[in-house]
Amino acid sequence: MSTLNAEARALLDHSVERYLRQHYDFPARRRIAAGAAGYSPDHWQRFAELGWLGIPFTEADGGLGGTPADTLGLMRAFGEALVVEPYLAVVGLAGQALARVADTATASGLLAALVAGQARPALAWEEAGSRGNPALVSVRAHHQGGQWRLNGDKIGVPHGAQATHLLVSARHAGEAAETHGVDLFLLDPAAGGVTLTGYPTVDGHRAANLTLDDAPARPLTADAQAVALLRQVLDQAILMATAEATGIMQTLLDKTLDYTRTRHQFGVPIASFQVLQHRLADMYIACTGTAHLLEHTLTGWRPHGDNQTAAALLKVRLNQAGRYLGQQAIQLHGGIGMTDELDVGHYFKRLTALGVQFGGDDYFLRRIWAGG
Amino acid sequence: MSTLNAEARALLDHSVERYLRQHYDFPARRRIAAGAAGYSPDHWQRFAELGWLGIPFTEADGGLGGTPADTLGLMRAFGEALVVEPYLAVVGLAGQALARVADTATASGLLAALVAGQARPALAWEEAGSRGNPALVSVRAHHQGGQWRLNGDKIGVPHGAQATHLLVSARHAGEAAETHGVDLFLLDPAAGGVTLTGYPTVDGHRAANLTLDDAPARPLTADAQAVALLRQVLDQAILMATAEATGIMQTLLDKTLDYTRTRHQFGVPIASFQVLQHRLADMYIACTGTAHLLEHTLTGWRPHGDNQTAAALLKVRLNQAGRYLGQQAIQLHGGIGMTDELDVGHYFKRLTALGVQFGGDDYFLRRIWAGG
Amino acid sequence: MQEQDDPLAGFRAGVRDFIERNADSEIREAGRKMTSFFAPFEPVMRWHRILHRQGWAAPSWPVEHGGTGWSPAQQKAFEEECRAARLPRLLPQGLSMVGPAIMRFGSAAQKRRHLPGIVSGEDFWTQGYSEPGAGSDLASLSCRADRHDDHYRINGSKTWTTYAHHANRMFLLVRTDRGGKPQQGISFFLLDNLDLPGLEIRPIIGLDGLPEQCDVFFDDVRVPLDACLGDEHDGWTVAKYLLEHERGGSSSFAAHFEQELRRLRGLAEISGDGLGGRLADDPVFQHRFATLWAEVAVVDATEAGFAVMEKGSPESGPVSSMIKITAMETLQRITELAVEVAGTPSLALQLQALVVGSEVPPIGPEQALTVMPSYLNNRAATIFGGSSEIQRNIIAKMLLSR
Amino acid sequence: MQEQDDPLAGFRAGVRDFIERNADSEIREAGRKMTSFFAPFEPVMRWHRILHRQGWAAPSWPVEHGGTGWSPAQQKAFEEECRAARLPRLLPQGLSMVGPAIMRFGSAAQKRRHLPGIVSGEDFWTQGYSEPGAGSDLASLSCRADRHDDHYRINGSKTWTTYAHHANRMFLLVRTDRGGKPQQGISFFLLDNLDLPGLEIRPIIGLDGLPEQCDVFFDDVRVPLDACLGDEHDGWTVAKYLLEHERGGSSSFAAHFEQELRRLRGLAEISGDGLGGRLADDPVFQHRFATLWAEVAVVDATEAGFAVMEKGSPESGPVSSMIKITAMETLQRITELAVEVAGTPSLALQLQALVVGSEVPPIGPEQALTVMPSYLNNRAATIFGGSSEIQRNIIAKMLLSR
Repeated sequence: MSTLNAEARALLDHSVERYLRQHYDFPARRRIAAGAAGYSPDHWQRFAELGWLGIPFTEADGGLGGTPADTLGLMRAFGEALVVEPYLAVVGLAGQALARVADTATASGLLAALVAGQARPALAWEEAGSRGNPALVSVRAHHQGGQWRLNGDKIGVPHGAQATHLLVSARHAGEAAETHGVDLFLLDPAAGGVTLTGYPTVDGHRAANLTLDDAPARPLTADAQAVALLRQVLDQAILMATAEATGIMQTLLDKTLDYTRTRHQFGVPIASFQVLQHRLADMYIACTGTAHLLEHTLTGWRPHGDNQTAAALLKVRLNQAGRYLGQQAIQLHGGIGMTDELDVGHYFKRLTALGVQFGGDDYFLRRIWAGG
Repeated sequence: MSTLNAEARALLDHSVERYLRQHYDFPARRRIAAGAAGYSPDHWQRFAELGWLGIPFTEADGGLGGTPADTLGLMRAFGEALVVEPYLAVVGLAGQALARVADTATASGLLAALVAGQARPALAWEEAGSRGNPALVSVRAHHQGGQWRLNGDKIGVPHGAQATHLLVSARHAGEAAETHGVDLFLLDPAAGGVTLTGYPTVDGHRAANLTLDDAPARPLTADAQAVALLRQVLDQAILMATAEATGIMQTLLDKTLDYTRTRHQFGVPIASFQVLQHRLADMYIACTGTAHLLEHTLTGWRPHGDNQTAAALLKVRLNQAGRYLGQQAIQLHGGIGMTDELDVGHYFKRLTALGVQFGGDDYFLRRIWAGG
Repeated sequence: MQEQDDPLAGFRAGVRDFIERNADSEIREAGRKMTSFFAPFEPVMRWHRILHRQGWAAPSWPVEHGGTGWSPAQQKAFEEECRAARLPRLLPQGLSMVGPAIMRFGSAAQKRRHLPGIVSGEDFWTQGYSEPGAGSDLASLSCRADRHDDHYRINGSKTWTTYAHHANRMFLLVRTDRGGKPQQGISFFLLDNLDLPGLEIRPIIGLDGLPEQCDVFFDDVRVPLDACLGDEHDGWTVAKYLLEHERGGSSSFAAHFEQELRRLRGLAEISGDGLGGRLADDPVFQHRFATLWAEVAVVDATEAGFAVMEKGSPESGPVSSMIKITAMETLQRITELAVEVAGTPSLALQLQALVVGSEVPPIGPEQALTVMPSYLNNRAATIFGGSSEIQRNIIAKMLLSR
Repeated sequence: MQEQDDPLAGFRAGVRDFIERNADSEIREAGRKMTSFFAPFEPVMRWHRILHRQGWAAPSWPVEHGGTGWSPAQQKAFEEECRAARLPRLLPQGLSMVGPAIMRFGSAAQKRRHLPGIVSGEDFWTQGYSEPGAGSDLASLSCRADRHDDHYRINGSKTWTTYAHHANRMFLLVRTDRGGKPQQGISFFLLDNLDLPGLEIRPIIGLDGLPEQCDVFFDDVRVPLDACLGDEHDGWTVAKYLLEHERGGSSSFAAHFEQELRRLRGLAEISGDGLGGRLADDPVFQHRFATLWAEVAVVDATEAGFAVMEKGSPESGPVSSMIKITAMETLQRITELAVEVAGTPSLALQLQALVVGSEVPPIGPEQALTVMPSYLNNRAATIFGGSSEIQRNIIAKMLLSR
């Protein structure tokens, strides 16, 4: 599925791992997350220089000519190091949306800036009650005096308050939850009628709620079929998120193994208790099964087509295995696992957030039934 | 809730336990279940003589003047001994229905015969796809030339092929699943148009499917409200079934404890493995929680009123705890638990059948939601 | 579990009226903003003192120590009304934990010195059981008190001391004798002052970002000899009594969970289902909700069974462990479902908006504000107070020793 | 998991055509009436022999021993077509278990003597590993073979020998040396005749009422020296190879479970929901079904990962255990949901109707006939072949030894 050759990818993955090992330990991560921007502009610039921001974009757009599948090694490493830079938000969501819009001239310019680390667009697709369904759009677009204007609310825009550009889905025909009648618009965050309420999220990332009051906007698509486009984008993002999750899961498993081997109770390492051994085995199963599912999914993955059922299977697994891994990692660490000081809780919270993002089990199980 | 005094009930429970200890060991039970009738007429006659068949009926009907709640000690003991005699079918279902019908003259005579051990009526309420809902009635009753006649099919009539009388719910107004329009009818199993297909069930009991082809019938109710009556009856039966289930669960727990203490593997009793210890603890929790729920339910139980939510809570618990207890009892017994020879599998199968009877989790969870 | 024709209607009306007139908006806000078993400190202690002025702070206590003399039914009705009004639960450390232990084991002087402040809400007690490195293995505790003529000196540390940074008193287990079995040689201490030389309290930030627990360090801290409750070296007896009393108290997990489930249902009623409908109308949500409701019914029944059980009987120990396991696991499932119901709004970290009296509005619906902190905080429910693993060990030990 | 543009369309058409012309109604009925991993004996062996006449009985075997020479894709396509036609799976004891072990460890004579009958379906082999009292602890086995000049004498017993009452051959583990470690001193024996003095076979009736397993008793049973496969005392090596080969074979749990889930979906389509509608339209059923479908997808992916994994690598052991655990637990959940879907009709005990060729009609819908026997029979899935507990021990051991 990858369009990068194996050698190029291995080089890339290696550079990611080395960079993070050198520059991204947990104290550093904590400082970045606590900062005003919620990410490190310096790191971001390095990501750009190292080519990482361009992996899944065409060479014409300044990219490396790969696909989202080529980012999975990076995403996994980002999971291991708990990177808070908005790669998934900017490259995975907004970038993938741009790579698919009709207005290729605008998109191409913006993508080049993105790849260079100069633009950080954010994708605002979610509304209250969306639960993973990008068709549930009640933000309205109307065309007046040669200008499109948007009204309504979006929630949970990843990295929205720090974005240089906003991509917003809005409806100009049909009713909420209808597939037809939605297009994607480009907005200037600084324009009148745009109110962003930014906030940190439990996983150390940032998000924003967006209120649009006759905000001026430029259409990027024109066929009222942006829902299909967004589905593709979200499914690619789920692929990337699952890779990040596998990195987190493996790390939690490893940390829990280490802890149970060294922590003593009743005079013995707690790893000598069979109940905990079986819990570790089940954590291994949850982790390894997710990794195998991700790997196997790639064999049938379509970088530019429909992956509805495959993505749903991934997301359900991410949610369920993620919950189990995270909860058991805390449980086996006991009291110390409940503290902000230990990194384990932060891995747990990132897994939790990935489980909530893009929609919960119920939405995706419904999709599996429909596609099964 | 009981209308028998505590002393009378204690005496009764004691007599049940003594009788079963003396006359109802597992080999005896196996012989009875394998016999043509599927129950022992001798035992049944003794049950009558000992007054057991009359517990939940008025003294006017020849009973002891108790309620179904007074049968719980007996039912629990029946669970422990895995009794196959159709007490729940005859006393719990058909008898409780008779005790509630409008035609008290007919009912009273029939109840007196039931209490004496001479009549063994069966209640035919279930149809394909009922799932616990007695309103789902598509058997049709029509009145023609001074005679009611019934057409259609019932399934799973407990002890139906051995019954002396059939009580059948049939619809003469409204559509299937409507509450209104159903009455209860009395049929002679030997009458023309009545076809009973009897079969053994996996739990060593008997049941029958019933096909009615213009079968002559006598109405026992007349207000088209038999669905409400049947709901009450089924809820009482669930109460009794839960008591039987607690007897089974406790027995399975005890047998599993004994087995794990004596069975050696890797040179030690398998009860010394912490994983199995925790499994035993969870079996204890499943069993004990069910017993407490049953006990607590009695404080608000209405012998002649509505117990919809309370019965639903019991049934959901019976199903879930029963599955867990049964499955783990087999698992912890290992290979030997898989054999027909060991009694454990038979306890497991009775629990399984009680879980299916009267409806599964989904139906009752829906009811809990509606009543919660 | 439902209110029917109630002979206590008049009593209830009186309670409701009192609540109506006395529970101010911040106290009510504290009830709505509870994200753990422990209510926000300032408002709940204020509510405690308001109740005390009415004589209602300790309904289950003997009248001589400040109880109300109410019947069990009245006590239950009172609790139900407080719960229905969604008031914060009074903190249990004094009223349900150390208070009853002092009544049972305290000298006359200890009773006089400690009980009034517990009832009045003037004092707040923190519990010092756990130690870094000891976790579920209490017998291995190493914080020690060495006896010198007229005082003890305490050295060591305690952790997971709830609200110690707000507390002015502390009860704790210390090792007073290092010979014999590990369970022996432990004493139960009462400290009536935490502002002592050598005593340091450091809050621990939890998963939810909030400081609820603390570390407490002792460096040659002098305490008088009468700090010891019950016999010296026999602190286990006190600790065990305290534990059983706490479990057997009138406070009910099930009633609390029902309330939580009603909140969850309310949240589902204002939440979308992803298709333009309400989540509360989604059969799958209803199924999951009802499954939890059924679990709560079992907790409720087990608590009722335990309430009438003779304490210290062979049965009561495992049932007490069973309640701990099932209640805490049910609670965790409730908070887990709540995260799924709340969805994206649950991800916002809102430490400011959670503060009682804060002017910062919540991100998303107010009903979703506490969802994630509750989920995170309650991961501890199966760890603290004897982990689920320890509780299952206890049950298995009893089963296999029969 | 889905068929797309298939370059093997022609190959598949040929297979379908062959099945169409050769699988008679009883063979097809045997496929529909499967309630365990092991198909009804007579019809499945007849189908085996029919396939053999076509040269298709052992597609994955080397051509020299009777394989087809098909590519892996062709083998997979062949399996898929057989599954789609719901034909009974060929019994694995010869083809996937002892056969490959003989190929690997057998002498030329052993290969000549045993392999042809396995491929042709003339012989049926039963496996003798477990012993009464040994269970999951194979190292403690005590059935022994004592060497006398030109023969061994076997004494002891084996249990859970599948279809031994139908078998004419048996492979078994026996203790040939009682010194040293318990795992050592075990040999792997091939018996080419079960009609021997001192050898008795007794069927065991299972939970489902059917005789699938047997006890086998040995009382001074004489077997020749060349019964031993591989080195004497080194039977573990053979047994371990056999196990890994079996797991790594082309037979897929996931594909089987998908088929089972499709059957279940079919059953839900003809089942009522208790309100007059179809259960298949009930969102709660759909949710539960999709949950299982998602689990099967993970089993499928893990099997695919295992297939390309180097056997004997540090990874392959735990993944093999993981497949056993997750596949068997998924299977059990599928059969459990099936019981709920089938409801009351699943309770009828229908030993007669289950017999292939029986004229007794099923009670209730035909699709519900196998539901309860499958549920009951598959309780063994987490017990036999290394219980789930043993598999988790294996995984934990690997994790903690890293």
